[in-house]
Amino acid sequence: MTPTGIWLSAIGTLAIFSFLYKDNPLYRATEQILVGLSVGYLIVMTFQSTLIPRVVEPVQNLEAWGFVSAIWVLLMWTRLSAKYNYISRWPLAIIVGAGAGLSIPAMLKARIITQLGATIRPDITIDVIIGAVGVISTLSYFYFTRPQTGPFRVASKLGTLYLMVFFGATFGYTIMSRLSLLIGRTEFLLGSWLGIL
Amino acid sequence: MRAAGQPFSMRVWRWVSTLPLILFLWAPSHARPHVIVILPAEVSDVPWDAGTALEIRWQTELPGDFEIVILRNRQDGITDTVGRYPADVLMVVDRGLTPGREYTYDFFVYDKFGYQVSVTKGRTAVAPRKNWFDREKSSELVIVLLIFALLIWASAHKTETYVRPIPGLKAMEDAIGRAVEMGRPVLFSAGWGAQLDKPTTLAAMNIFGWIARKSAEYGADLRFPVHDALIMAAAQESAHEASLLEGKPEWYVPENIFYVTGSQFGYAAALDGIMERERPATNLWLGTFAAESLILSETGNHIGAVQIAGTDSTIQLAFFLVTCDYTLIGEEVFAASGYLTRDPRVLGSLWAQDMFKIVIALGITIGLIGSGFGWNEIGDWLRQI
Amino acid sequence: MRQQIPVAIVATFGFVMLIQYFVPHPFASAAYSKILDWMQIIFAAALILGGVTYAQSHLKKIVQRREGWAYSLLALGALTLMLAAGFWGGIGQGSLFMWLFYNVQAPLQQTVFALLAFFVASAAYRGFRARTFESALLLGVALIVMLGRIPVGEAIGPALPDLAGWIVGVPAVAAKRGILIGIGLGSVAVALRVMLGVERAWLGARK
Amino acid sequence: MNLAQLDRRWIFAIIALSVALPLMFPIGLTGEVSPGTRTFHTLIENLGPEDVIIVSFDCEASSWPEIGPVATVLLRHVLERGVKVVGTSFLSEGTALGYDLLATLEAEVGGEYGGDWVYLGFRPQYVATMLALGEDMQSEYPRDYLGQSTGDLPLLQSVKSYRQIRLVISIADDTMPQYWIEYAGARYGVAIAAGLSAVMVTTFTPYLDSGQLKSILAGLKGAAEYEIMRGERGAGLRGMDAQSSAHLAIIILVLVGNIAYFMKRKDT
Repeated sequence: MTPTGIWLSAIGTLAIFSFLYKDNPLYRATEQILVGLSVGYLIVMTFQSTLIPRVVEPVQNLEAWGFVSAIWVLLMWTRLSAKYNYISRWPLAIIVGAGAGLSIPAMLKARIITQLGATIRPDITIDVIIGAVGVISTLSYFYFTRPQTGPFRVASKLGTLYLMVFFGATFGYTIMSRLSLLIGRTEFLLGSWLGIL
Repeated sequence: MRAAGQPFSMRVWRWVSTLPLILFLWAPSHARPHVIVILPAEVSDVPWDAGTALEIRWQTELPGDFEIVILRNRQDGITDTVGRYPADVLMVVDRGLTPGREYTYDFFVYDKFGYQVSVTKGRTAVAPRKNWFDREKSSELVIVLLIFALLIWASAHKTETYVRPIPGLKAMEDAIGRAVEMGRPVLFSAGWGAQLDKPTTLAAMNIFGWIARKSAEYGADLRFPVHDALIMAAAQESAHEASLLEGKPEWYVPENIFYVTGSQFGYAAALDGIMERERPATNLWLGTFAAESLILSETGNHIGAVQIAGTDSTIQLAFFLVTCDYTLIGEEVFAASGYLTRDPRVLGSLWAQDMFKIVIALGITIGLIGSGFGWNEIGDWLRQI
Repeated sequence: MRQQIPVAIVATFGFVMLIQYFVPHPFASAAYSKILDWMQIIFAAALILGGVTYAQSHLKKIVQRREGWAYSLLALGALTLMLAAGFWGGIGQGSLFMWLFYNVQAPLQQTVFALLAFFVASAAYRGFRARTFESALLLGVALIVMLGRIPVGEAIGPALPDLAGWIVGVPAVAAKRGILIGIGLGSVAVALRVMLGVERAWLGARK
Repeated sequence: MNLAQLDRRWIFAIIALSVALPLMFPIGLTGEVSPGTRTFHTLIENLGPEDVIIVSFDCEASSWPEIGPVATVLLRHVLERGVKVVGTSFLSEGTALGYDLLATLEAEVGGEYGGDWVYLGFRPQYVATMLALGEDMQSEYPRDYLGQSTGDLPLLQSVKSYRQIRLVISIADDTMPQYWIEYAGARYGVAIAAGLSAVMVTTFTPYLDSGQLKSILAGLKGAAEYEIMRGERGAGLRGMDAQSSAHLAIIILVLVGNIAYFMKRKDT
């Protein structure tokens, strides 16, 4: 990083951290700059990585499929017109429809079948049984169309306990991850900027 | 050329080079008779595929230290090596072929010392065929069809479905009403992880449709900053429809559903700013969230907003649970639209989902009891799908 | 018509993408690749659209001199700077575009992210109260996992990291599997309802 | 001062100090190497110069302080084994960071662009691209990150799709490996491993058990462990002191909060 760069990012870093004390004009200005830059960044990257090689160049080369792609782009951009913006629902519908169709086998396999395959282990140990009880009781917590009474209540209560263990574990792990980021920023402020590390 | 005329070293070399052959003749007798025999090989189409593979089988009793080199000939005269295989492999699948094109195969057998002991030229040409169904996926197809059948049947026939109370959803209407009383906005977000081709986002948009209707009904100031213009378009359509259904077309202001940025922390920083300045009375975090979840909900907590969250992002659930008033966990997000709209078709499919849970619980129980007795069929079947 | 066309598109593309999964024929994979391609292009087009509406809304604020319009000026300035740098100067190594990204945008984003270290602490302080058995369990597990993952915990004894590892590996995984299976069922059901046009509010107002 | 309703800015100040002080006055904590880290080490040890892997930088610049140390120590090992690398990215911000890291590390081992490694760059629609990479890499990426035609890159002459890929390593701060598993893994059977932020460990442990993920290396702690195995002292080990003290600070804060809560409840 150049000295200018280090100073710029140090000022920005402090401006964002100032939000921890309270919202203030410096934070608000930095926030606007961050959002503006990031929108610009994404637009440039999208042009370079997708629109130019996949739409602009094929159209310039007069490829038939390139024109089809260009049509999708134009249909999407009808959103900007007050009169024709209903047309933008068509490309929207492609995304929704194709996404739904793609997700069914993918979800079925990765979220259900594989997880079940890993639950029903060939080797029976205490851990496998604890795991299976956890899966079944958690599922009973998600059982919606029956009042939670009787043995059902016990099962879903047990499921809640498993859920709490899971949430506690993720929270514990996450704290670590989040601290690493602060360590990175602090190293930058103390080391790269102030030079006291 | 007379042998006697050769130098001594050459004679030694001839002996040395013949030695492998001599050793070979001493090899186990069962290996020998096949040496001169033509390799009986058979080439056939691989069924249930895209028509890009042929199956090559051969029969021999040669041991594994004999090797077979297979060459593939195209009708236009081009020859490639398929590969070099131990003789006792007996079966090879040749992939990456062109559907409908004809191929013949030649087999060269080498002994354990690398000597070529037989050549078999293939005569019949075989072409791989394209197919319309992949048999390896038949289990999945059956499961998909079963799920579809039950879901569709239940949607059509289950008219009365009980749904257990889901506190977060019960509180939603009050939370919107509260914002109206306080004269402050309702803030909605489907999360930075949302994309319109994900089922969770679709579920979140269904909830948003209901929220928009209630907001239109009560006259709440509903704001939805988005990170993706497709979601913006979908949400605007939803809100527009809600305003028309409630007979309040003037309630719909497209600018209230606005694009912020696709950058995760740009989005989080902007939402934090919006919360600090506009002080929404109610925050609704429903969709797919990543690390921004806690930045949003902790700031929301700080400004004293009532917060209802719901997500399929398992990691973020813990944060929402600690910082929000109500949290919908995983599948509750998918159940929400049925719960809120009371659409019998949606509730019916909820009932079907529950039936599958029973099947799954039974499957786990039976499968594990089976495993205890060494019967692993269920687990093995699931793992090979 | 305005309603039916999108519903028909959803159903067509949905079933094509579902069915092609089971069909090995090259025709299916060609259709599949083409649709994937279109999806990417539509996503890209939407991103540009987002940028345009973003610029529009800030322009409006500036023109109408609404509250905080000076901030909108900053936002538009930053956007213009990035676009100009990217489209004129290129995005290669050493370009102004990349310089801005590395020296301004990325550190700002990292700092917003690093806010989480503070928020995690305040959320834990406020939220982790052993009010009920469930919240005590949540708190206890979180403390064990936190201690078990740092050298200090390892110094207390090997049992602590082992316990933390067991919690993450056995009961937490079980709960997570339960959640995942539920989400899987919910997703399939939502996807099917969408493909059949049962839920379609986002496809447009009935007129 | 009411401890149970402490102004959160005090908490913020405590956290800031507990991170800054150990950085200024290090004690040099190291810690043990977990079995998971060893598994990853072995996984890479089993690769050689004939193998090609995909390394995907599926992270945002924001989490680079945590994920960068993981990526650095892993990739340095990969490159020292002579493994060929195809670089991709599904979050635009990871693109340049990944390129820079790969370029720097390849320069250390004298790797040549085009022959030893290529960088395909960013695609916004990850699911579609992951699937398309299994069909034909070159038509999905007609050009690489540097704008060269991928048809001209020697490495991509033999690498066409997942079939020639031994392993995918997703360097991720979020759920992207899940999509690698669900789409690339489930559909094309390619082996997947992940360098993660610590937060994602509980998300991916089930996939590890089910074999859908070969191995994971997570967080600053994971990086530190890997550094111990390789005898390096990198960013992972440097951060361990601050990590530990801030952890302890939060634990003490939570305990104090509970004590205050129970004392107050007793009073009322």
